[in-house]
Amino acid sequence: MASIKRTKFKLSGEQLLDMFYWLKLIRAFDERLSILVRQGKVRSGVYTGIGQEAIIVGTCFDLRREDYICPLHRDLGSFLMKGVEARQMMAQMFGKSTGLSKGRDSALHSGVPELGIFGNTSMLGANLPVAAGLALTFKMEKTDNVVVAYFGEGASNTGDFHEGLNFAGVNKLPVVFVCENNQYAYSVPVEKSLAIDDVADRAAGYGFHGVAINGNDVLAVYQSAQGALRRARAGEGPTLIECKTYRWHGHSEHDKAFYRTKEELAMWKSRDPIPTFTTYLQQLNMLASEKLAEIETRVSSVIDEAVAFAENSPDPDPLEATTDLYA
Amino acid sequence: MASIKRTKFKLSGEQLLDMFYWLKLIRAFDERLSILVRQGKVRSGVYTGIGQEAIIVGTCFDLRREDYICPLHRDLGSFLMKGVEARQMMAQMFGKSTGLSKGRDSALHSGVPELGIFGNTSMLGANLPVAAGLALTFKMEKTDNVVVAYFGEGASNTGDFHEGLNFAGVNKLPVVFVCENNQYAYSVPVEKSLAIDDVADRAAGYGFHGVAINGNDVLAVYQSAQGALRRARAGEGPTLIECKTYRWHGHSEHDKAFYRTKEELAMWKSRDPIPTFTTYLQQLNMLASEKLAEIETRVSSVIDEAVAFAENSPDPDPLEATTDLYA
Amino acid sequence: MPKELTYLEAIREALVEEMRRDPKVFILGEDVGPYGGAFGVTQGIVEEFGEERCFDTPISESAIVGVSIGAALRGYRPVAEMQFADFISCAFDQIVNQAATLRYRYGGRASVPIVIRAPSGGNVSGGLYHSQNPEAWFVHRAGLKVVAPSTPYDAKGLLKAAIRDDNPVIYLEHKYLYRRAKGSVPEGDDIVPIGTAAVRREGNDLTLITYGAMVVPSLEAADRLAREGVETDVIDLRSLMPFDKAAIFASVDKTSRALIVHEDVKTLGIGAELSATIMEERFQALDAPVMRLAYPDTHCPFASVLEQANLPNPDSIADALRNLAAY
Amino acid sequence: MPKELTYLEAIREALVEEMRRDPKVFILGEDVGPYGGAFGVTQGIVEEFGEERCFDTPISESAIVGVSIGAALRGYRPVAEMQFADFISCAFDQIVNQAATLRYRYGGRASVPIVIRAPSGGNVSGGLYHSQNPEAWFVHRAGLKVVAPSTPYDAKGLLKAAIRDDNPVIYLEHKYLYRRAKGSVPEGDDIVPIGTAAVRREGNDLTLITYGAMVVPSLEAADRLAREGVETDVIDLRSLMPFDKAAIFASVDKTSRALIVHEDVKTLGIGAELSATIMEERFQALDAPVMRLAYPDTHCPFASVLEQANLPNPDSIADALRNLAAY
Ligand SMILES: Cc1ncc(C[n+]2csc(CCOP(=O)(O)OP(=O)(O)O)c2C)c(N)n1
Ligand SMILES: Cc1ncc(C[n+]2csc(CCOP(=O)(O)OP(=O)(O)O)c2C)c(N)n1
Ligand SMILES: [Mg+2]
Ligand SMILES: [Mg+2]
Repeated sequence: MASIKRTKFKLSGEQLLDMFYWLKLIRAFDERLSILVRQGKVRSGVYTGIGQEAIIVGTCFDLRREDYICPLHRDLGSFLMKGVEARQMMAQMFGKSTGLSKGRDSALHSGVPELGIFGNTSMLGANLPVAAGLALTFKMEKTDNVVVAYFGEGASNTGDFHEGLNFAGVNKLPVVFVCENNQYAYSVPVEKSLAIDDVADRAAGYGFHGVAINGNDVLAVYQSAQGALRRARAGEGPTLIECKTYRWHGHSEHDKAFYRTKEELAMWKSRDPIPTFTTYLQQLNMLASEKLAEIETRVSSVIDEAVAFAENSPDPDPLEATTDLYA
Repeated sequence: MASIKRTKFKLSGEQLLDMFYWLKLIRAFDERLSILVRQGKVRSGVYTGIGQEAIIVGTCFDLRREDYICPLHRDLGSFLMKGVEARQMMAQMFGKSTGLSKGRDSALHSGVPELGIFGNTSMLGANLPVAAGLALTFKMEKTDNVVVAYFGEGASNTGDFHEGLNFAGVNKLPVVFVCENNQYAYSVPVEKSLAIDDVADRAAGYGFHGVAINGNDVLAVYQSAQGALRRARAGEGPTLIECKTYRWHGHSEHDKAFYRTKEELAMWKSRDPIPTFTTYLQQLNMLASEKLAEIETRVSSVIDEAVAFAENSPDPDPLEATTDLYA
Repeated sequence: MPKELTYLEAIREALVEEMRRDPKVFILGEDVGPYGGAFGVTQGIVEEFGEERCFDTPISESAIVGVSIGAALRGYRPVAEMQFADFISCAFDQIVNQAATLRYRYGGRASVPIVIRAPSGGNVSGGLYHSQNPEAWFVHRAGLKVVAPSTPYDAKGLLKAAIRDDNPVIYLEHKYLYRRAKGSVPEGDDIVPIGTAAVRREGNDLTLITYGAMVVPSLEAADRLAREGVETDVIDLRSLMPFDKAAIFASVDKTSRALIVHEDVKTLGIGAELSATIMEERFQALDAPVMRLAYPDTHCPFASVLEQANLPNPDSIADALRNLAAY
Repeated sequence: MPKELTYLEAIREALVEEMRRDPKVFILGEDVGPYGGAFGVTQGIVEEFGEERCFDTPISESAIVGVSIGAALRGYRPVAEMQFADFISCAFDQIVNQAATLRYRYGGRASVPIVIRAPSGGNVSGGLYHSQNPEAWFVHRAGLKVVAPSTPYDAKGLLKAAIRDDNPVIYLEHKYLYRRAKGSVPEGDDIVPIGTAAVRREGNDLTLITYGAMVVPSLEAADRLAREGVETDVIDLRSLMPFDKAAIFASVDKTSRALIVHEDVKTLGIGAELSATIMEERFQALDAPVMRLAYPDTHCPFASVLEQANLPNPDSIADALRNLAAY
């Protein structure tokens, strides 16, 4: 089995700048959300992925519209990269009628079939059997589309994780399982919920390949994703990619996260995926200061426009409280 | 971590003959049950363990009364070795008032706390989190008692298997997980339900040791069980022992088992654990023909007496249909 | 032209005809493939449609339903089999959260056309875990439909309706009826619309509302009362969610007296909802309280004397009708 | 001497006092340890009792309950926390099959003294998966008890009763009340016996039966009707299984008119059972149909305009009382 970690890849300058844009946009979206929570404008328990953006960017970058993603609560960025407009995601978080769920949800529980996005319930791990089901249809249709499914290291302890990955392994389904190991499940450190160092080792129990990589390195994530996607599209079955990372904020915006030390936080902040990638681009002279400024302006205008759209969107019609239950 | 498979052990002649007795008794019990089903005297879906006896004998042989077992549907022999009288087990299978469940059950869903026997529901894998809970109390009490939990390779695909083994691994609990891999889950061959050769490999995902052994060799099973029990009693945590074996009869007595070839069945019957062990004893001159005859008479008298007891036991009182619901 | 079929054969015929009609229909579950299912319902289906469209799964009820949901999101119409309805509790979260809420949380942009076939009910010496009637849990959960046929005709017509329905449907097939219920079933598309009851017997004095395996004993009891000069409407609900209010009210308006009979336990069995609804909307019409005859609030024991003590039967139903008439 | 506590503090006080009283009582769940629980209920408990008796688990609801059952079988009294009641669906099988049936299948030889604490209910912008009211599922399942306190006094007294009860008890703590409900709570052992309701307000004209977070709006509605000259008995059930028939009948015998109000959905919510039971046993006493005001048969949306449209409130309750009085 070809090494996932040593997969060869080539990215054009344009693509690299695109990656940079996504990293910045996703970071900016979450940072704005955090402010909006403090301002009381977004009233749900927001789970930001600040510090984990490289995982979403690296794994979503090469996906097709037909491919399916199965994100979890911290993966708002994957909705954006898969084609949902920032304004609509913002409206969703505001619980406005213009959001994906018409205001019924202010999180990521709503999906977009035509964009290949599955919206899970809150139940951790419950997206993984569904991911297998989506992948099963790709296999039945003999297409080379794939499913990318996300979950935290904490969710890897649920029964659905086991049943979903085993089903995918037995049927050699085109799924890439992406574990975002950010060291904590809410307040519980990984050593209290798993007796192993690498969630990736669990893949061996399902008959497919698992790798643990630096999830804060967008190029490393992209490289492994390339290998896993290629194998999935070639009908060689699932791969589990465990991305070691860290969430900068609390579990939700309401969580002060006293359970971790400032040294630990500092260590991980020093591993911020964005500066690393910025340096890379600058060393290749791809990111002149005007270019950087241009991208940053573009990002903030997208976010500003999204917030304006969400704030100006109407609340849902109370009648929608009971509609859309049965087809 | 000391090798489980190379654990040193010593058994007296008396103990070896005892092992032989148990192999014969358990075999005889199941064979009689099979006849009783055909005679219409036992009316439930009986799941015999014929061909798998070495696993129960090898793993239960050294258990204390205080140790706990968590058997599954094919493990009737473990109830006998843990101290339930054959007559009471037979009454249980007949659904008589003198059975463990007062006639409410004619399978292994009833337990005996004072003998350290847990009776699971029918739900496969559901005994494994319970096994972890029992073991947790042994750890809390700082005793060196252990729990031995049984399950088939098919049950190793349930969510409860994953959650139960992970909990045991994280808390380093004194449990020995015994997988009886008899190649089939009802009609489904192992290759259709697992993408790996050895269920034992799954232990690595929970941070403990797993071994795959010949489950038809009572001494090999005993040896591995010795090592696993020693580790558990010493506070070194769980072990998963996968015993490769085969069930001679159908999934239940009603199953004709057309899904397997007679060649396969013949191959496994040639691996019958009892003759192998008989030869061993005879080579050591421990099993003179009188001795053998004596044991066989003892076995059949126990079984005959058990059947007589069960047949002569009264049916339950209809009033018992609704009692014992709440404490 | 119609032919005599058993209830089980009628279910199989519906599956086969729907699979021929719609290539998006497929079957998954434990032992449903080459083996043809624990009860033989899917026998011959692999031979005609191949394992691609009728395949065995690992023992993973939650994944069976989760995979079905994923496939449904891509336009397929999976028919998932629970080997026994009792094991549906292992798939509970995927059903009540993932499937039942999807359309609502998606803002109406998607639906989940899955059917979950579950062999339910007792009177077969199945004991606690092979006799359950889980309907009430699902009737209570918004977003699901629940049907429970009592005749071969309805078994076929309701399964076709369920497969063509765009919502998740729990299809409860009573295992006592599999080979005992026989009747004429027309070739081809006789759809029984979900939500319509059938009046099995007409009478002006009393209304008896029931379903599933309780229909036959109810009819016998009604015949006995007819000999005593009391004529009873016997309504077979067929659909439990939605249930046929119009048919119920029409009968109650005529008779002013209603008895509900079901095999599920009394407390919060569907009889509670029917009784409360009749009172709310037809209080003026009632000359007597709506009465319930149901399984006592306990579990299903194995021994016949115990199980028969719990099951409603023609005698107990006739007595209940007499009480109602005498009120 | 009594002191003012919030509902949340009262729950904590019950836990602490019971853990001091009985060394067999321990707490397990996600983030219940050093973090003190998602809502802070277990704050300070690790400090006093150590992680041995209040520990974090992996994200494995089924194992949390299964482990509790195992510990209970060895004489412990585990108090398991579901982080939100919504996730109890992931532990469903262990609760309704493993725990609920154990004593029955064991022939009365054992019992399962576990408490499952589950923060339930809405009106906190929790959306579909942080607002659920799962009581009806468990009230329906024989072998379980279900309680739902509405005041700090009952929160403490019922939790103590639940911990000392030898049966599995589902303890529903309404998260809306955690910090909003305040009241005087005596030091020490004021047990509130499971199965007893409390009359919160007396009146001879109408009976209103409710529980949990619906008690306060019900009382307000009753006060409004009092100003209109209509006096209402307001019964707070406190226990849902068993429920206090005597208290309900005593009131209905007096008023002849009853309204049931609950936050759970209407169809097969507990109101259905209460209504059916009142009719069965008190038909002669009724001058009007027992009426129900409940959450519509749908899911809990996030946006306030939507959630408020679904929740019963003083206005809708007062209107329902007026209808009942006018009938
Ligand atoms: C089945 C289930 N149990 C509990 C929760 C509550 N919960 C939400 S997020 C979370 C922690 C998740 O940790 P992890 O899977 O590592 O993802 P992370 O939040 O770290 O990204 C918990 C316990 C849930 N959503 N679902
Ligand atoms: C959760 C659950 N699903 C399905 C079943 C039905 N069932 C009973 S035994 C069995 C096969 C079990 O195979 P395995 O675990 O390998 O044990 P074996 O019977 O081979 O000893 C099945 C599917 C069950 N009892 N529990
Ligand atoms: Mg995490
Ligand atoms: Mg097997």
